[in-house]
Amino acid sequence: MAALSFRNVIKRYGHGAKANQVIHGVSAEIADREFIVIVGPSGCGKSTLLRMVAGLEEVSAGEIAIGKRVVNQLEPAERDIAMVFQNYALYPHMSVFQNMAYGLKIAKVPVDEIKTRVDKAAKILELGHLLERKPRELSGGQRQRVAMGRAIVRQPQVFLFDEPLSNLDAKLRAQTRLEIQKLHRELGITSLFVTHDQVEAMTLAQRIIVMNAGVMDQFGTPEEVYARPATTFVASFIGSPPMNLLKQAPGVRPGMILGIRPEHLTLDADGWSVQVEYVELLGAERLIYGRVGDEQLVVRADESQPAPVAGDTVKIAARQDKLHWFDAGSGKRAA
Amino acid sequence: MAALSFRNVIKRYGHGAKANQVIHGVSAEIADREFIVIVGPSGCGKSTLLRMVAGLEEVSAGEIAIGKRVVNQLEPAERDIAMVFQNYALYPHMSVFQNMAYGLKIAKVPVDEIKTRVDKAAKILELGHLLERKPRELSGGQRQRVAMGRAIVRQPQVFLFDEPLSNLDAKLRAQTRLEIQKLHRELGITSLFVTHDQVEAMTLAQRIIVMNAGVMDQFGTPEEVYARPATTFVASFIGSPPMNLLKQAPGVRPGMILGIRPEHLTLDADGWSVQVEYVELLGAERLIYGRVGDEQLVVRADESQPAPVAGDTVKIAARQDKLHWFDAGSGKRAA
Amino acid sequence: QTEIQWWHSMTAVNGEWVNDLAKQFNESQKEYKIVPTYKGSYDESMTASIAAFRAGNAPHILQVFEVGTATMMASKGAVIPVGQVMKDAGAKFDPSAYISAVAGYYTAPNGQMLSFPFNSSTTVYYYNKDAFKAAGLDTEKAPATWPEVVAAAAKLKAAGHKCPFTTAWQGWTQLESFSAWHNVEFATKSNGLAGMDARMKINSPLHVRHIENLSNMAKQGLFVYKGRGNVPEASFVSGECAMINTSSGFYGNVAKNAKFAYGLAPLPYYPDVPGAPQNTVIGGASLWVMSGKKPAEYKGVAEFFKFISTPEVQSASHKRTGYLPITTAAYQLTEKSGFYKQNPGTDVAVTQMIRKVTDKSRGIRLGNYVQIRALEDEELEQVWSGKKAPKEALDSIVKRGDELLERFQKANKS
Amino acid sequence: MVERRTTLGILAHAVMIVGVLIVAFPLYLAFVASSHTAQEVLQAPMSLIPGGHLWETYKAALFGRASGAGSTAPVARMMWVSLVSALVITFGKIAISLLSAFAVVYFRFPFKSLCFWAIFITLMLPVEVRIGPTYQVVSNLGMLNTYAGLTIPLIASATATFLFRQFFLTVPDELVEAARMDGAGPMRFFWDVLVPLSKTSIAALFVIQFIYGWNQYLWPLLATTSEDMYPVVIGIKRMIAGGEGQNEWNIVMATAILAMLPPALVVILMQKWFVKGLVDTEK
Amino acid sequence: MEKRVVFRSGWLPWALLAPQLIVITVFFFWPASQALMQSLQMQDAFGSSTEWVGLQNFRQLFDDPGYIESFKTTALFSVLVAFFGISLSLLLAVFADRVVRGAMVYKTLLILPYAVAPAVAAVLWVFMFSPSLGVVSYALGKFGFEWNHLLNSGHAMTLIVLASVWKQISYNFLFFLAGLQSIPKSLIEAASIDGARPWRRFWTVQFPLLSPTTFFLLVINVVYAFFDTFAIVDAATQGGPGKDTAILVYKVYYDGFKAMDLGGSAAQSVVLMAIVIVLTVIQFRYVEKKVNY
Ligand SMILES: Nc1ncnc2c1ncn2[C@@H]1O[C@H](COP(=O)(O)OP(=O)(O)OP(=O)(O)O)[C@@H](O)[C@H]1O
Ligand SMILES: Nc1ncnc2c1ncn2[C@@H]1O[C@H](COP(=O)(O)OP(=O)(O)OP(=O)(O)O)[C@@H](O)[C@H]1O
Ligand SMILES: O=P(O)(O)OC[C@@H](O)CO
Ligand SMILES: [Mg+2]
Ligand SMILES: [Mg+2]
Repeated sequence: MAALSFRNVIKRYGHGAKANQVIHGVSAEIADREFIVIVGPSGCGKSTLLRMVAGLEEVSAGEIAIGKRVVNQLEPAERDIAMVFQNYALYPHMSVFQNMAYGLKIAKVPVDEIKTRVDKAAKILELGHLLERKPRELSGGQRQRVAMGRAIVRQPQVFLFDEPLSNLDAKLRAQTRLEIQKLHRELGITSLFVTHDQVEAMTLAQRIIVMNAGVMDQFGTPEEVYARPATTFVASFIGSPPMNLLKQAPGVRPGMILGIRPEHLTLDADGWSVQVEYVELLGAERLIYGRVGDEQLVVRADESQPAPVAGDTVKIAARQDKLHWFDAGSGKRAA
Repeated sequence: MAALSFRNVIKRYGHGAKANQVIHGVSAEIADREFIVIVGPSGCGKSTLLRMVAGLEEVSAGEIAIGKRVVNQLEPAERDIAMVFQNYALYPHMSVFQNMAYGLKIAKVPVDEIKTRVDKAAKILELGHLLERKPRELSGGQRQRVAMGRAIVRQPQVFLFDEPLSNLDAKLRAQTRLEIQKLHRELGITSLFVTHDQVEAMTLAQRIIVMNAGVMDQFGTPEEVYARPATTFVASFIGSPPMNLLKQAPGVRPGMILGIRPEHLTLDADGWSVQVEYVELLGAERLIYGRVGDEQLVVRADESQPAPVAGDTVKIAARQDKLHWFDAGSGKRAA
Repeated sequence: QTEIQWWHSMTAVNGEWVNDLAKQFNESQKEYKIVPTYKGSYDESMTASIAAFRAGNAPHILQVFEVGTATMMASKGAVIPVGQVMKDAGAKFDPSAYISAVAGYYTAPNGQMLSFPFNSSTTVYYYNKDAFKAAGLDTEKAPATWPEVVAAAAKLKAAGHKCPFTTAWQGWTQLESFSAWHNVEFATKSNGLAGMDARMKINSPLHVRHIENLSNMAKQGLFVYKGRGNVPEASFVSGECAMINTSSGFYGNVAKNAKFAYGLAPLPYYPDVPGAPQNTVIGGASLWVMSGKKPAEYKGVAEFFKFISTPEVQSASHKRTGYLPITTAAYQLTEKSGFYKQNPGTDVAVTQMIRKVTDKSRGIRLGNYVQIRALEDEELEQVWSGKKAPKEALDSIVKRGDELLERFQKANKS
Repeated sequence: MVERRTTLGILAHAVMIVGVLIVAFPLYLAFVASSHTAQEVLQAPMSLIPGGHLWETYKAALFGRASGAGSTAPVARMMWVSLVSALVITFGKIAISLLSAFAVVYFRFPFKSLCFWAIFITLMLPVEVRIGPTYQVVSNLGMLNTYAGLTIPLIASATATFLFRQFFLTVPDELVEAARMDGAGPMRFFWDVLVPLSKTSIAALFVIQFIYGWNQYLWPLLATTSEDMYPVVIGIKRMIAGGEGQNEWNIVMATAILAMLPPALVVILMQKWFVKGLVDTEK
Repeated sequence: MEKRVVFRSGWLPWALLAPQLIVITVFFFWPASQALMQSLQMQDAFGSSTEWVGLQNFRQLFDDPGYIESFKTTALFSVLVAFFGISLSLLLAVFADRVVRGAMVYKTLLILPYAVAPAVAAVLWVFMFSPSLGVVSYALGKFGFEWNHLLNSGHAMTLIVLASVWKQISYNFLFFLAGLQSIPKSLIEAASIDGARPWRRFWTVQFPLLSPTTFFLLVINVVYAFFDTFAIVDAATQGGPGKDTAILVYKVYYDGFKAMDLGGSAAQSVVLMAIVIVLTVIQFRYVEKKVNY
């Protein structure tokens, strides 16, 4: 277990004229035992960042340190890390046991100890009865657990996860999320978890790194990121349905953007007139899609509020203590 | 456009001793222009039901009628239906235009009219600029729209959808859902939509058929299904997190099951003592997982309520007007 | 024990004969072991051996049919003249003991015998007496001229015979032997014996007439084409074809396998051609000794040759296979044994061969002869199938043959 | 299939039966011929019902007691030669191809694309087109009449390398990455992961190469000059000489059947793998 | 195409490539260059005299009507073999794909010819069609059809095509069957809902989707017809009657090994190599493209 530092890390693919910079100087200090989630849209450089930590990609400039060691020049195997891949990358021809034991075998760990460690990991992950199976004989969730087991047995300094849940269905995803949390509580290994799913990010992270096109837009706890998004990008990326970002609504100064989350809008109050376009029922609550002037707007209302139908015009007010202001030019938070 | 009836439909796979009955007598009357969603867990027979309507599977017993015609003995081509497959089943060697035109060409529709109809459908689906592309040159969402386009141009009596959204990512899924609704409003074609995702079912359906192991557990509007689930199965299947079903909580008579949705539980009221196990933060609200006696319990609380942490013991009360009672033996709704 | 490789092309009865010879020789002494290997048909084994020679892997003894003689002779340093081998081995070797028509063919202008005449044959005429009887033909008097052959064939056909007449080795029997038999040139320069600049002559009116005649027979179903090389021979043994022109070396096979009475006769001729019948040309094969082997091995080769040229072995071979007795002594021995009397017709080959020869009938020895044979086959097939007129085909043989002769001349000029 | 109509099903069976009858007829005929005596076979037409001389014929063929035209060498020995050469070709090709495909796919090195093309140009150039010079090379190396000469020149082609390359390209990158994280070097990865994963491709190639090796004709025809190095296919050809009537067709056909047995076994036993291996890797 | 991750090592790739490179250098490039050289030379049969003749061998080759004829023969033969080989096996595969019961038996019997050597296949077919003792020619005779491939070049061509197609059908069949089975079932269902009946469906959906397989097989079959059928021709017709079945490889072999015209044969080898290289490149391009998408 170790701390992890990014010091102005830059990544370019290709050389010379064809070089394509995809990470533009990321710096971050991650404490020992922390669980960090890197979130951002597809192509923003999450995997690249992670793979640089793993040693699968070279760092173009800057430094990555694990504990006190700068690891830029080390082989993946020397970095004392473990990684869980999106598609799990289990060795299809090896049994679950062999998959988990492979790294230890190569490291020439004595057979007895391999057995103990694999068994222990299998117990934690409830894989005990599956040890003899081949990956193709496992369900998606079980495979995912094997991939985790393979990482665990190594007892690494740092865990890396590259969207490990995206191949699971919704139910399993939720459940696995809980398991990962539990595991982290038990083992306390510094973890870097990549996802493009903000729900996953919010529920798992101790701190979140929000990436946007190779730049780290925000680095903070889920609460901070949700409550005080640093940029419009973060504001619209985190939260579902996303924060309403209004440029022309009554009361918004030119050059500024007003952000307000759907749940902070109340129906039937003294506020903007909103033309209801349609209503979506989500079990306990409703999403009301409407239009104020030229701008789209979403309101999240629970059962206790009135239920308008498409075509209605309703009055909507925003909770004043929940307004976010952004600079329209830079997208940065103003207040 | 036509009504659709299932009359005691039974489906067996295999013959004789090896026969395996998977649909156990489904009866339902679907009105003309209705949008019906069939929902249920994997393997419950949703696809089978749909495929029997399409004519891709034989009906073992009972009748299926489209309009006034019993279609049991008709070839798929003769049933005047259109179907959207989960993997879209686009012809990879044909352009988008050709994909949509294929059925019309076979039906010997004049070339001019084919063009008009395809163009119209393309316009509705915003595919106009993609008509010359091959499916592999399209994104997932675009492919999905082509699949719909292929169904639309046929102007069939009935639309069949077999989990058409499950290959899309969350954002696209939500968006396509809206498009399908819009389409149905515009075209008014009787539709049968299969999904295992209850959110999808709730947002799309005019009426929902909840299937459970080959049996139709409930057939009603989303509101009915949510507010008055007919069985414990429906109760636990619809709604996320699912309804708490308690057998031994204080006040529950033996032989009965008490159902109560997480959002109908309130913190800090005068009620059960609940041991909090952990708390999940979902943007605007919290899910509090806990235990009352031996039973698991979930509470959904919004920001306005207090925020307990794991290990706390809190008091929880249920809204008395929102209690559901089921017979523990049959699982059927008692009151 | 010194092993001596011997590649041959003898099949069936003749194949057994070759194996028996080797066995007898191997049993007769302890020092050498002859290993006979069947290397495919004459042309196959010849080309295989040439390839093997180029690869430094040639056998000691190689059986080459007469067609390959010019090629073998022209090869510089690939072969060692048999005369030389025998001399070096100190073996007594007297070329004059051989029948001159045979020895002459394999002898270099300087009088050196180049190869060992092992199984010399000539073209003869076989007929099925049972079939003749069934067709009401005289079983004891074979048709002697081509018109008689046609007539006989017609009768056979009328009697329901599906294949009255066929011929094996069509180039050899119907063009080469035919030329000598009628004393017309096959090629210039004494049919090539006198120099490499020989050119083809087989589009003469007589040749055209003969091929036309055969072609008409083919059209009427009197002559049925049965394939190249010795392939058609099978159809005679099986009784399918009633008459065949082929090698005298086919005799052993007929004698062993024919389930009917048969007769041997001289080749037919055209009675109006002056000088016909003359004599037939030599066929069959001789044994060549390849260069680059150890002296001890050559000694063994010489021993073997000595063994197979003893009159006893020779005569037995002659009786068994129908190949010519190549020494006068063997011929006399056979005659004395009464074999010819008991088996009428078996002397036909010998008598055909030992007539007085002319420049046009001494033999045929051309360069690239193997390919010329092949193109004779190709062109004649076109005639039999009616795709080419006889004259056209023969002209084409001459033209294409001349090109091959030219090429050979060029490649071997120095 | 969608249609329930039985007519189509019946038609399908009908087509299959006709197809099978036609395709299998030559083989059946060969079998029938091998169960008759040579004389019975010559009876035009030969009886189409198996005769009673099966055992004799096969014994004669296997141990060389035939007395007919052409070669009468024992087939047992030829089968052995065929088997050895087919196996050497198969394993040799698979082994060197695995290695070179691995190099081509998983390494970056100078002149890589040159090597690549040098190898793949041999992909479809069969020995036949360079038969003469190859023969000379082999004889210069003194490899005529040896198993080496019979096999190595046939190994010199890229079919297998190509197939493995195609397969390797489909192996997910993550697997290499996982192996690297686990501390595996290139060769370790090759043995522990790549080779086991290539099982189906290897099996498919085994079938193809075995058949290819076993069925060689032109090359052994040249490269062997001694009868005890004849593979069985050459043996059959050697048995046929001088016209239909002279051949012992029963023995020839018995030999044909014998010559077919090992490759047929390989094909039948491995047919599932064979197709899978080829299709999975896109040929 | 490249892997994202590659191993780094200076010597290892060379060590791995060495066996293959050595083998192809010695047994491929050396002979091939040898062939190139010989194509510019004229040699006597025993190789004792060699003369450089420049392009004369090629000139002679293309002046030779026989060679041009052989080209035509090869073209005809390849087209026939590829066409019948592919269409018949496709037919069988399509129906095999429909059959559920007994499929295994059919399949096994259909793939047997794959195990038969071309040379042996030719022997089997010659045996059936032999004018004097063949069972089939006998049967044909009963119907008044006189079969004679010794003289009738149509018959001869038919015979070698039959034998070649028969031999190749199994291989094609296996690929087509696999190809058909890898077409998603839902596409067929979609087409049937679109109203297409089996025949139409086959031509508009299955057949186009099989085109990669078909193309692959086309190349393979052409190469097969060009080269692997040597044994069939040699054993069945030896190029006859006339030269009507003398395909190019047969001629290479014949001229080089029977006629001992090494220069001419080498020149033909060079021409054949050029043809095959073109075919290889086409095939390669295609495969590469396909793997990419
Ligand atoms: N090997 C590579 N060569 C060149 N560019 C690359 C390479 N790998 C990734 N990129 C580019 O770098 C950028 C970041 O890619 P990365 O894989 O890190 O994105 P990501 O955030 O993980 O996206 P996703 O959520 O889709 O996995 C993208 O624009 C991508 O196209
Ligand atoms: N062709 C078949 N033969 C035999 N059983 C089948 C067949 N197709 C489906 N079944 C069985 O019928 C039952 C219902 O299958 P069906 O495909 O209708 O489920 P589903 O509700 O669509 O599930 P999913 O959500 O996974 O698609 C399952 O138990 C399945 O195993
Ligand atoms: O059958 P053979 O042995 O007499 O040989 C015939 C040859 O001479 C034909 O060229
Ligand atoms: Mg990524
Ligand atoms: Mg389904």
